[in-house]
Amino acid sequence: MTLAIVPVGGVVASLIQLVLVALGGPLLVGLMAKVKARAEGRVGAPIGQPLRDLRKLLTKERLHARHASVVLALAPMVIVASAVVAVAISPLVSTHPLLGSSADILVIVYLLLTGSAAAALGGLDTGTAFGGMGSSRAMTIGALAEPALLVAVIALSIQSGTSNLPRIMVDTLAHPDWVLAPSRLLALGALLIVVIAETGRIPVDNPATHLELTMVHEAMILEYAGPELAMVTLGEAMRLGLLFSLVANLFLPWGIATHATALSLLGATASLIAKTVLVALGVALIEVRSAKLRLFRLPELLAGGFVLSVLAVVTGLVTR
Amino acid sequence: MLIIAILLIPLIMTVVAASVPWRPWVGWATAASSGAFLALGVALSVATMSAPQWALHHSFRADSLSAFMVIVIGAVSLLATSFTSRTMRQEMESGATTARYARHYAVLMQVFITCMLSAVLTANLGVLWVSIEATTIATTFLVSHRRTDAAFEASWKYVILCSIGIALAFLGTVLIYYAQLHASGPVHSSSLDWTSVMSVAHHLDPNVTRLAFALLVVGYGTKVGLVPMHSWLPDAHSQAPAPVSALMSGVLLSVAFYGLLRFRAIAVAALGPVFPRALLLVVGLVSLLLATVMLIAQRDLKRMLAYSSIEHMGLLAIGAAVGSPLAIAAVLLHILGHGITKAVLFLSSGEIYHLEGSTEIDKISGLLARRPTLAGIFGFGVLSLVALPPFSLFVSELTMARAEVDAGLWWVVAISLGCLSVIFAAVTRHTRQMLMGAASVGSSSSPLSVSVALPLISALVACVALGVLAWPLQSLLTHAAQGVLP
Amino acid sequence: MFLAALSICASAAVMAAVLPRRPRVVVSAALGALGCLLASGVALRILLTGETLAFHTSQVLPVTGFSLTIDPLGAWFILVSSFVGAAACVFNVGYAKGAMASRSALSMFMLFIVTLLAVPAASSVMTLMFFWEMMALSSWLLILTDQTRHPDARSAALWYGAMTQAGAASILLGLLVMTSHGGGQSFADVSAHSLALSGVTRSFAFVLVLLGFASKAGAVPLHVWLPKAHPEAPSPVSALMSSSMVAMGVYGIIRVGEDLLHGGTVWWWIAVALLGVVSALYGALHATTSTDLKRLLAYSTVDIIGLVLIGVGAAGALADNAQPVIAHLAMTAALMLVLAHAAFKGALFLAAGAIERATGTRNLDLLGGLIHSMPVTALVVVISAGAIMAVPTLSGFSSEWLLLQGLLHGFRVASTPTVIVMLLGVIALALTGGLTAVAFVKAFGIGFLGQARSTGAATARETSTSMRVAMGWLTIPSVVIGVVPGLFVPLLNRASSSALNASVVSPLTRDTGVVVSKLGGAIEPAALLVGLVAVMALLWAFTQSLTQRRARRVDAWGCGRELQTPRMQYTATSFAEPLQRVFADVLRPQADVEVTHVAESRYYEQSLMYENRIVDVLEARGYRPLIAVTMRLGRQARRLQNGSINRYLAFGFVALLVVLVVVG
Amino acid sequence: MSTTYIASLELASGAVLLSAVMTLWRRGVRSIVTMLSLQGIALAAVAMVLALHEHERALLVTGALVFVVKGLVVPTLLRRVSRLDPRSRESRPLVNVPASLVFAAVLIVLAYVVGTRITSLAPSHATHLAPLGLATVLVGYFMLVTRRRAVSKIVGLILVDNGIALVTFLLTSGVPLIVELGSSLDVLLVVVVLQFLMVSMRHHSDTDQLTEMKALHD
Repeated sequence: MTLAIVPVGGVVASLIQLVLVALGGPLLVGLMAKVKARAEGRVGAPIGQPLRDLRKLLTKERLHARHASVVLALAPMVIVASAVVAVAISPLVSTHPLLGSSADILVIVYLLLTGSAAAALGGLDTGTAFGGMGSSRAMTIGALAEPALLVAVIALSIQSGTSNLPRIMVDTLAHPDWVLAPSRLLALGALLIVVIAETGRIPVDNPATHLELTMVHEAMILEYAGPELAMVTLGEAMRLGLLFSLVANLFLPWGIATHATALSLLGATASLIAKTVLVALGVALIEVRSAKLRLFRLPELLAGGFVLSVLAVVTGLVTR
Repeated sequence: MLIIAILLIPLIMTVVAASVPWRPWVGWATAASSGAFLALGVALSVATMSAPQWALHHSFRADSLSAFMVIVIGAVSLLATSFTSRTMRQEMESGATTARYARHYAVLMQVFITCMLSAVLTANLGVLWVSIEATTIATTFLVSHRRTDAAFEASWKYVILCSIGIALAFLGTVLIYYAQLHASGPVHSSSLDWTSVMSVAHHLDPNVTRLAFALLVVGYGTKVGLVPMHSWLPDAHSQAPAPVSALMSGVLLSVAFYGLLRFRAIAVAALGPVFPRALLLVVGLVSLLLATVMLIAQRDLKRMLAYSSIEHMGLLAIGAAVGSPLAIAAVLLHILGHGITKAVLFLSSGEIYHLEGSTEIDKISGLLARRPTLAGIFGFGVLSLVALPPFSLFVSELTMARAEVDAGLWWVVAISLGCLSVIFAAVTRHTRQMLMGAASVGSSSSPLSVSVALPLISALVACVALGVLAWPLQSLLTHAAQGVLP
Repeated sequence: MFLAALSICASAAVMAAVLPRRPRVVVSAALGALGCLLASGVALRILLTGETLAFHTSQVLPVTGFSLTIDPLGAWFILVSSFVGAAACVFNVGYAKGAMASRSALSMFMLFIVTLLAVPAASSVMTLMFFWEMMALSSWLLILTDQTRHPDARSAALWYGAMTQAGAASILLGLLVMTSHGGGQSFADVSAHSLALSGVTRSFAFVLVLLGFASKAGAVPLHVWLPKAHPEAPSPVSALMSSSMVAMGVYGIIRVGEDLLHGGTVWWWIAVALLGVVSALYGALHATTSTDLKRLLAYSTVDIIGLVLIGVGAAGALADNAQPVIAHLAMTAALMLVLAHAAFKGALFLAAGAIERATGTRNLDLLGGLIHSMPVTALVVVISAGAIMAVPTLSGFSSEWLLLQGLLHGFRVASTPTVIVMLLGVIALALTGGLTAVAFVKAFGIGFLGQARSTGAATARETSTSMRVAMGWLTIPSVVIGVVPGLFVPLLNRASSSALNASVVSPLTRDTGVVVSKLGGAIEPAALLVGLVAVMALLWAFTQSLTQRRARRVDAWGCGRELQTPRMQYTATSFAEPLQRVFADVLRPQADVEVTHVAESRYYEQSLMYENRIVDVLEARGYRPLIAVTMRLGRQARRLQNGSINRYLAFGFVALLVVLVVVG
Repeated sequence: MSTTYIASLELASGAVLLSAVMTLWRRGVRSIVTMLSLQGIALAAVAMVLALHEHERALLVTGALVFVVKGLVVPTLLRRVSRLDPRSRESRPLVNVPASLVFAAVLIVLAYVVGTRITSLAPSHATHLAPLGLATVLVGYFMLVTRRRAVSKIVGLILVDNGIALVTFLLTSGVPLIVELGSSLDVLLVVVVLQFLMVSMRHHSDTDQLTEMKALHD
């Protein structure tokens, strides 16, 4: 039974994944900022800058808005916790992470959705105009992006007939020809759009803006400060890391450890880093080459992503 | 003996009411007499379970169907006559009537009831016709009781239309008699007795019987309130005093329908089921459709109730068209349920009229806030009328529908259920207009007196009991249905 | 035993009618809750043992007789009704005031509960129709409870009454068509004879029945009454209507299609699933843009029932494609979702009632900040909204996951139409997931967070104990089904086998989580919950360890704005505005902007009025014209009876001539 | 005997129909009532002739009754009404007189067609004349439909009734006496009722509303 929970190996694999994503997520953000800066002819901040920001934020004082409730304090924890659990059970380094049997498409997508919802509630909790605006926009984008994500991943699951992510990867490893199947390529296109939307990159959102009319995510977390802001930022970075590495692994699973030996885990770690950095570079290039879309043009993009994913499923059903 | 007693009670009461000047106790006495013959009717129904009863040298005959009709007449007239004193007092207070006309009213009510009783108890189809025709004369004066222009107009239309209709029924009866005289069968009989006609029914000439039955359907259909001769009904019902409307709508229509049921049995025996079924179906469906469209934008409360009577008579005709034992049993249950319900509604609408001075639907509102008991009675009456459970009309309509589908007439059920849905929406919309809404300023909220509320509430409770419990009527209904099966 | 439960509830109705005001509420609630619990017990025993209870008497209901039979399928729905019924009874103790505490309203309420328990048990056409119509009647009258204060209730009741009657007529006709060739009208007879009917007849009957039941279940486009009627009813009634009564529609479809008609043909179920897809999307979309809290919940009911219908339709289609195991899976998902929905929607409606009692409004645009004044209600709403948003480890998630499993595995069927329906189901599931999240983030975020937007919201206080207990009771399934769905697997297996009329080896194995054996799917919500809680605890400890001080309260920054009033917050309308724009073609919002300028200059505005309405486009385009045509017909028909006696006589004369020509 | 019987039967029956058509033709109330009276007498003659031919004592009684009621009493009542209301000429019928007569002809043909189906059951001299009665019914009904005045309505009703009586006599030589008695009394009563109504209405309201009673409608 390949799906059996392998306690020791699984725990190790999950821990590796957690550490990789928790550190790697912010580093990826830094990397992408660096790439953008270079492309624009600037030097840019060091790649490790996001990590330094996080450390600095952790030492700051905790500030709560006057009308805020316990939600404001809980939301960052939910964001991080949902990301942590999602990362821990996803097949990133090993196909047998802790609770890998539950690493279902729906679990991952809805864990991410839970995080988004928590963030949106956090934005609404302070009772300011900007928080509500950010929440509203973020939820709108999420409402359109999550379905596309779900359907795109389902497109990948058709050949193996399961919605369990580790099993999809195992099956893909066994059938290398699946990788170039048209449905997979369509799904890849859809997933890239979704990932950009989910992680708030240009052209969907500009992580660097504080211009009130354009910001989405930044508006939502405007009232956060100190350790809580650190958690929100970390959570977002982890989501980004998770999505990038999942996309990489779903399309190119090679290198992932199918056995819990130290060597294979090491190799898997290295290959994961390489694959994910590739994806990040790709996304960064897209960011460089495009301008942010108007908010109300976004649905067109996301609808495009959704249609792509549906097409992927249909193609998958036709060609199986 | 029972039959004679049943006929004598209202007859004696007629004489009493005619011979003494109007006093409120006369009203109560009429109610008591209704109660008395209702009780005798129950006894009669028990007696007829074993064999039909005869009286006065075979002039009167009662089978279970007659007994059942006596119960219907008794129940509704008990309700209606228990309002006699009250209605007369109200009308005298408002100057609408005098003691003299109150006396007329009491006498005519008794004549009316006696005629109906004799219609269902007579053995002779000719006398059945005479009795039903006689009800026309009695009720004409009752309709014009208020002596307003509108009341005269209504009773004028009523008497003209009903006379012409019932004349056609007479022609039909004559033709049946003619066919009976020349029946080809082994038995010869020359009286219009139900039993003797039935004994040769299989040998009646089809051509003559067909025409006769068609004339009878149009003719008695006039009194039943079936299209195309229904037009008197809304006018007469809206102008008559509430208890009269209650009696007319509650039982007079059904008594005429009883005549149709009898003749249907003859026609089915002579012609086979197809022609009577087709004819009754057409008439019933057209009545139902007409009632539906007329109810949609109805503006008058009592006219609404009148059209609802046409609707229910249409349903009865459709049920009779099927003619299976199940259908007839349901038809009979429907007759009783409709009679009681309609009586309750007309009587409570009389109270509403007394309160509001109008029966225009748009002019009445917020009754529930002002007169909770009266509005509640009316509201539940409407619920019963639109055949919601636990009221008995629900069971009877469902059973009729079942019998109709069993007979392969699912399309008829589809049409009638469609009509009933529209009627439901229309009637509840009108009722909502009257019952709901805030109480208007300065309106009083005095409670309804017990003498009014008690009969109406117990009538509704009776409807519920009939709808939920099987034992009081089950065997009587099936037995009575056997009586009009060919 | 079940009869005892029914009679206890019925006696509650009687008590409510006779007792004086104060004890009336408490006694009827106690009896009602007791009856419901008893019924729950009976249902549970049947689900555990698989036995079937039957009862028949010919002394009740004239001419037709009265029969009750409870099989596991019925028992599941009785469980749903009785569980919510008990909560509604308890809630009503605190809630009943004014009109809702009147004799008539209370006894109708208890009667409503009786019928909800009895409908799944009825086992003959007449018995079913009796209780079905009683259910319609009692709920219909209950909507009118507060009609003096809420004029909208009258129009809502009219819509509901008309549609439910038309639906009942359709159901009745369909059932009668089924009985017409089989002899008896008991379900056993119908089931035994239905295969002898011709295919066309069976399809005709099913379509009729489907129309009626789908209308009760609130399937688009037969849903228009639902968003009107559910909000207008008193909250305990709304809770029952939205959780149990709509489930009766689902029950009817399963009972007739699978049991009485033995599964029929594939396209029936494809039609059911398509209804589900349309309902789910339409409901979810309208839920996101509703600002009336109860209307939002009502549309969300349309959404969730859509998902249930997708499951039922998928199950039927798969069973007809000779995939009994996957069919079982889909049916199980649908049934689980019914229970989950009943609990969380019941809780949310009760909470909406609590909010309405506390603030005097249910308009989200006037609420805000309630989490401070009503923490328990807020917790209930968070849990239930989380369940409805399918947050992992809550009930909605477990159910939707099962549904997705069923649909995904349905892909392996060869028949193209079925696969397309599965695909549409998956798409609907995905899209509604996102939209539902928006709707309920909005509902909780705008209603409970931020600052109060009206004095009513500012002065709100927590509700009474009985109301809190009832709401808490209804959150139990949301958590239990979510965390240990495996507990329900044996019960669901029985109900689902009974529903599909087939005893297959269930693909579901019992565990703390749910494992779909052989099909390669599993979730362990309990473990996920442990993980989530552990991480959160660690994070909490970590943040506490950074500084010893509590968080300092400061004014919100708001990009440096000095003045920040509650009026500057995003409202429910503005929150949903982006989505409303995205889906403008479907929603067709109507917006009016009225600008009044000051007299001196056109460049300065004195006042600005903005009004945004979303009417149900299906109602406006589909139903209104129909009503207009009917009304016109009614008005024109009046000319028939114009008062002329000559015309009346002519009617008869023409009839006479026709008779003579035809007959003579 | 036989030819006399046939001739007198045909003459009397024809007179019934003829007087019905005449009422359609005439406009003055007085002449219409005269026609009605003639019709009643002819009807009584039919009954008498049949009674003599078939030796039916009951029918003889009926004939006498018909003579009294329809030949004398009813016309007298109607004359009293018409004296009350001298203006009651049928001045503007819904269908004008020539067209009415043409239509009456059509109705008579229809009655004949239908009638033959009935008479074929028991062909005899008497039954062969039954279509005349049917035609009278139709003409009477036609009068009811097309004439506006109240008196005309009563006349139409009586015509229908006479027609039915004619059919009854010719087809069956009379229904059982009790029925016949009842029906005759009923007709009388109806006329009385109608008269009462007319008189009360006239007393009640000044204007002559009888022609256009359209207060009650939907």
